[in-house]
Amino acid sequence: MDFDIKKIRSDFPILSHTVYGKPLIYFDNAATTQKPECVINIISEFYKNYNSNVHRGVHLLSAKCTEANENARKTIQKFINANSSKEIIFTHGTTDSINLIATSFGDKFINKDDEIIVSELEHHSNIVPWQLLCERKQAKIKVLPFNEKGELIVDKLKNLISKKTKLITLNQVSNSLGTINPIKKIIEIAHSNNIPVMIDGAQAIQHQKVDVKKLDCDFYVFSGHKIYAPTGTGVLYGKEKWLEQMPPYQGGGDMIDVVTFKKTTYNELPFKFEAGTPNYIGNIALGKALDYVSSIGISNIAKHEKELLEYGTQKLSEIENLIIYGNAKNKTSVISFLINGIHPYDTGMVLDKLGVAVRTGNHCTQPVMDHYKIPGTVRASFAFYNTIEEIDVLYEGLLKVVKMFN
Amino acid sequence: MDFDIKKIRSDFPILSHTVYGKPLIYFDNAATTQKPECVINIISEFYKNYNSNVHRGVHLLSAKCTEANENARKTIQKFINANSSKEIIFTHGTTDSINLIATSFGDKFINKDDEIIVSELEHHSNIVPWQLLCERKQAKIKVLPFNEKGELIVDKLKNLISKKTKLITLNQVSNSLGTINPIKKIIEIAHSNNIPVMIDGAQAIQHQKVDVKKLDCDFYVFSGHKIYAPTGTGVLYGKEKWLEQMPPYQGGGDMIDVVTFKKTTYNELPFKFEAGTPNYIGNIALGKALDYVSSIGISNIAKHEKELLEYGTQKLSEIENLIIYGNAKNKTSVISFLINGIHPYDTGMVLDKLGVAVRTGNHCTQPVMDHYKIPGTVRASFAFYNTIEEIDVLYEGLLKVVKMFN
Amino acid sequence: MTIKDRQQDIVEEFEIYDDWMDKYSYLIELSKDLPIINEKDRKEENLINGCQSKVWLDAKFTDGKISFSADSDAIITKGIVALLIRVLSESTPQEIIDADLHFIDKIGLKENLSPTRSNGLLSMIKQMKLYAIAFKSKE
Amino acid sequence: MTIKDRQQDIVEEFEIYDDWMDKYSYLIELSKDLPIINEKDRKEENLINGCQSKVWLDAKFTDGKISFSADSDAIITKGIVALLIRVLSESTPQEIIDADLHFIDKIGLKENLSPTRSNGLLSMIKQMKLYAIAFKSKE
Ligand SMILES: Cc1ncc(COP(=O)(O)O)c(C=O)c1O
Ligand SMILES: Cc1ncc(COP(=O)(O)O)c(C=O)c1O
Repeated sequence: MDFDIKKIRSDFPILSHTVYGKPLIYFDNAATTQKPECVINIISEFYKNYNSNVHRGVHLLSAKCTEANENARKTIQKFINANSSKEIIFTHGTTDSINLIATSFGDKFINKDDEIIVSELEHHSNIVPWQLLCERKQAKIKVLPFNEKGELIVDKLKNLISKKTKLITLNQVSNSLGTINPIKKIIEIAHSNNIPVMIDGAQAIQHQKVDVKKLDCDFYVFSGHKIYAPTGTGVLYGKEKWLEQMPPYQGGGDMIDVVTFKKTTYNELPFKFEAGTPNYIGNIALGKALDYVSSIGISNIAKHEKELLEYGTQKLSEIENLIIYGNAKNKTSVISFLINGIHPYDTGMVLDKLGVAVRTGNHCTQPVMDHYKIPGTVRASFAFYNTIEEIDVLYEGLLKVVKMFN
Repeated sequence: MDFDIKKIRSDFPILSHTVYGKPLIYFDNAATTQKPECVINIISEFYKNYNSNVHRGVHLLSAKCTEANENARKTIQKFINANSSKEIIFTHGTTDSINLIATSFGDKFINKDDEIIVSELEHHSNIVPWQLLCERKQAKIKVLPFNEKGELIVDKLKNLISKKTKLITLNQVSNSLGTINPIKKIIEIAHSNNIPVMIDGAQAIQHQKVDVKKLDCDFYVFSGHKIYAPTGTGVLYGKEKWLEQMPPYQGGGDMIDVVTFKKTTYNELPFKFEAGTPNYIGNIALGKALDYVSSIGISNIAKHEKELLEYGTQKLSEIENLIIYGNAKNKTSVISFLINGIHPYDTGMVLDKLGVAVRTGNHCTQPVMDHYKIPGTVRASFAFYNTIEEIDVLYEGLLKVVKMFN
Repeated sequence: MTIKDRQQDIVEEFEIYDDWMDKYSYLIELSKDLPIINEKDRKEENLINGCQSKVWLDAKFTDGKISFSADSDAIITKGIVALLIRVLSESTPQEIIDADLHFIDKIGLKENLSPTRSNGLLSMIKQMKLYAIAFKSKE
Repeated sequence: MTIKDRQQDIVEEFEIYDDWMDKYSYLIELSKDLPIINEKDRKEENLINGCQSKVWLDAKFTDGKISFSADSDAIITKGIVALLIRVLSESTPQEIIDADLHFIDKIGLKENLSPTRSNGLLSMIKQMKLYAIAFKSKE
């Protein structure tokens, strides 16, 4: 398939908008992505035509929504090549997924003095749940560090692993630096030590083909809103053997089999982990978003984003005193940078007025900022609907910033 | 304001649809409600014009979404008359809210041998989280029973309360019977014994004015999707004095202040309890739904629904051998019934073919069904957009059911 | 008669009804022909618990053929159970394993076999095939 | 000069700029006039931690009037801090308590005071008013 950027951009209604009278240039894709019209439309369509609570309904609309919700589960299963749709749990986002695992897997398998290895590159959402767990269980977190380029020092893993290591958890792609971590290798090392691995795929799934069977990861989680789907949706993939052993996380409707005040038994997978009315309209739209991504082709997406990354990196490097944080060999289309002496907030405020939306701050990765001893960065993160010309506008804007503040 | 049912029905696109060639009669409102066009539209509008991740963003779109999200919080605050918007936590639904309280309040305040009083009328979502908590903490659940009419026997509360009672939790309205519980009285009794009270308002908030200050409840929770808002949204109201003392529930982005691998400190209320990217588009649409309800007027809604309940009760009572479960003096517009000898599934399947959507089964309240020694009921639940004529169709359909199966 | 023939028979029987009401009424009739499971066989292991209705199913293996008996608390479910048993009972394990049950679709009752209705019927078919596999291994 | 007069002055100064670039450039100029907080006063209690930028603020009470000193790590924030201090410093506690800071809105920098930008400025104004209340109670 040909990659027709004009056609693609026209799929996203927001991209033709202006801010302050200037064309919107949306470079905050790592925070959240924009939605194609087909995703926006399916939400309206379902509310206008079929909306009804799922599961156990005898009437037609309920059956329609249930079926669409379960079809979305199958779409996700295929998208990540899971063995069974039982292994796909609908959650409300990456953070929700990780908390589920930390609580449920944690309560079952983590005990006093046990150790969990977390990478230094993690988002707070993959740090704090483990800290809360470790506090409850008096377990310990060990940190796998990264080098100056922003690459994990995998050689150190062997020294961190001990008999007490019960889980390794890390992201496939760092949200603040863009580093693509060698998770296949890490999973192999972990498994050769009988240690399960959880992968935070929040910044990976939208940029490259993910095959959980090939990766052989034990858990894989991601957010819908970062892969062109609505807010309030998310996925937890877990190997059946783990999910079967894990106790329920939340209690409520749909996750139970029999309830009496004396004794309650739980439903089978995946429902055991889905308490309460699910965000079924969101889930259905998530399925649609993945279909959309598949229709563009994830390798086409990766190819275009690689061009954006290369062009952007080269262009921004031309600016004097601009330092790019994160120079890993394997990177997604994220450029985190600082212009010497200029506060990220000042840069961001000026770019905003020029129509360029970037994120500034620590990007929920304080340990990464602490590593570089900086308070934050300016982060431009590209999606496949961005263009070379937009990067030129960013470049011109940064020249303006330099002139204003130096 | 005049209650113009034609105008109101035209606000809800789905209501003009047909199923199997027959006009849709949607009597499954206790499971989920339909959405007015203004709610459906605001979702599209935000995705098409403003979508951007909230909080900490320096750019215009992020500011817009943050502002709209926080305005929705204020709308909710006003809607239930809370003291401060700090007391309004966005969750993903009633079940999520209750699990948050059970875990966070439970971990802090419930210890071995402590007791929690739960009513016999509860939805599984207000039973199972407490069972899970009690298992963790070796605490006990005591059950406040109801009488044959489906009314709580409040007199028994005194005997259930002990020095060990740490919380009373019950719904304001029963989803399977429609009973409106005397929560104000129960809260008074509880408070005179220094016991906090959690109210599950999932079936109340859409039917009557709720004033948490007047009620003086300690917690109040509800789901967006049951009050004309999108799926995946919910609210937890808690008195500031409790929320301040409670530890965080989920860990992640936005709920933290400072994160290091050594020590993490938490953000202030309400953010302490909102980990990860919130369902901000859903929250914004929830605000819109409450505005819509306010524009109709909750007392107008209550009045029309009372008419539907009275007419429906009278009409259905005309059917021989039809037994209505739940005959409390104070009821919302829910009629749960069985026709002697006919299985609810058979009744539901036939009604479905006639275009009438009802729910059949135990309605996630197995203890209520056990009380009556029945496997389930047929439940018709009315919203303010339903009509007397629709009830007539239900009545005719039930006569057909009787003829077919007897 | 093969499983295929029996399905064909049923399809023809239903052809005269084009109204769902008549179909349901006929199903109610058929429910009376169901070989009802013995009281003593209504045990926990033979119960298939759909959320909406329950199905009890038992299987006996005699002379190389399987015969089923069953019951359900809901009549529409029971009628479909009766049809399924009429089609599959008195067949060899291999015939049951190979059976492609297209008749449900053809007579317009497909929705009753949708996992979304949760009436125990899908689990019941699975259970019938499992019995067949089990008995085959004993042959 | 009253607080009102000082706000009026600022509004007039900004009137000549209708372009946000010029306004920002002027803010950058103004940031240089900020009465900078003493090194020894840059302590934890004087730090206002917006997510995006930090503000340090100190207040002294002499002869019935409050004088503020401050700093920020971001220059745009610092420029606005300088304006706020120019308006409020050297006033009595009561004047500060009563002050209605409409000028920010009038000069078109309102968005910088939105809670959504999280730059510490809103908390700073709150802090200035709290100082005023505290000093008033000591009068
Ligand atoms: C009284 C009551 N509580 C709790 C719930 C659970 O709500 P949700 O499924 O939206 O979490 C319901 C919904 O059926 C309910 O009726
Ligand atoms: C790597 C990574 N992990 C986790 C998260 C949290 O995702 P969410 O906020 O959607 O729960 C993010 C989002 O910023 C992320 O980039």
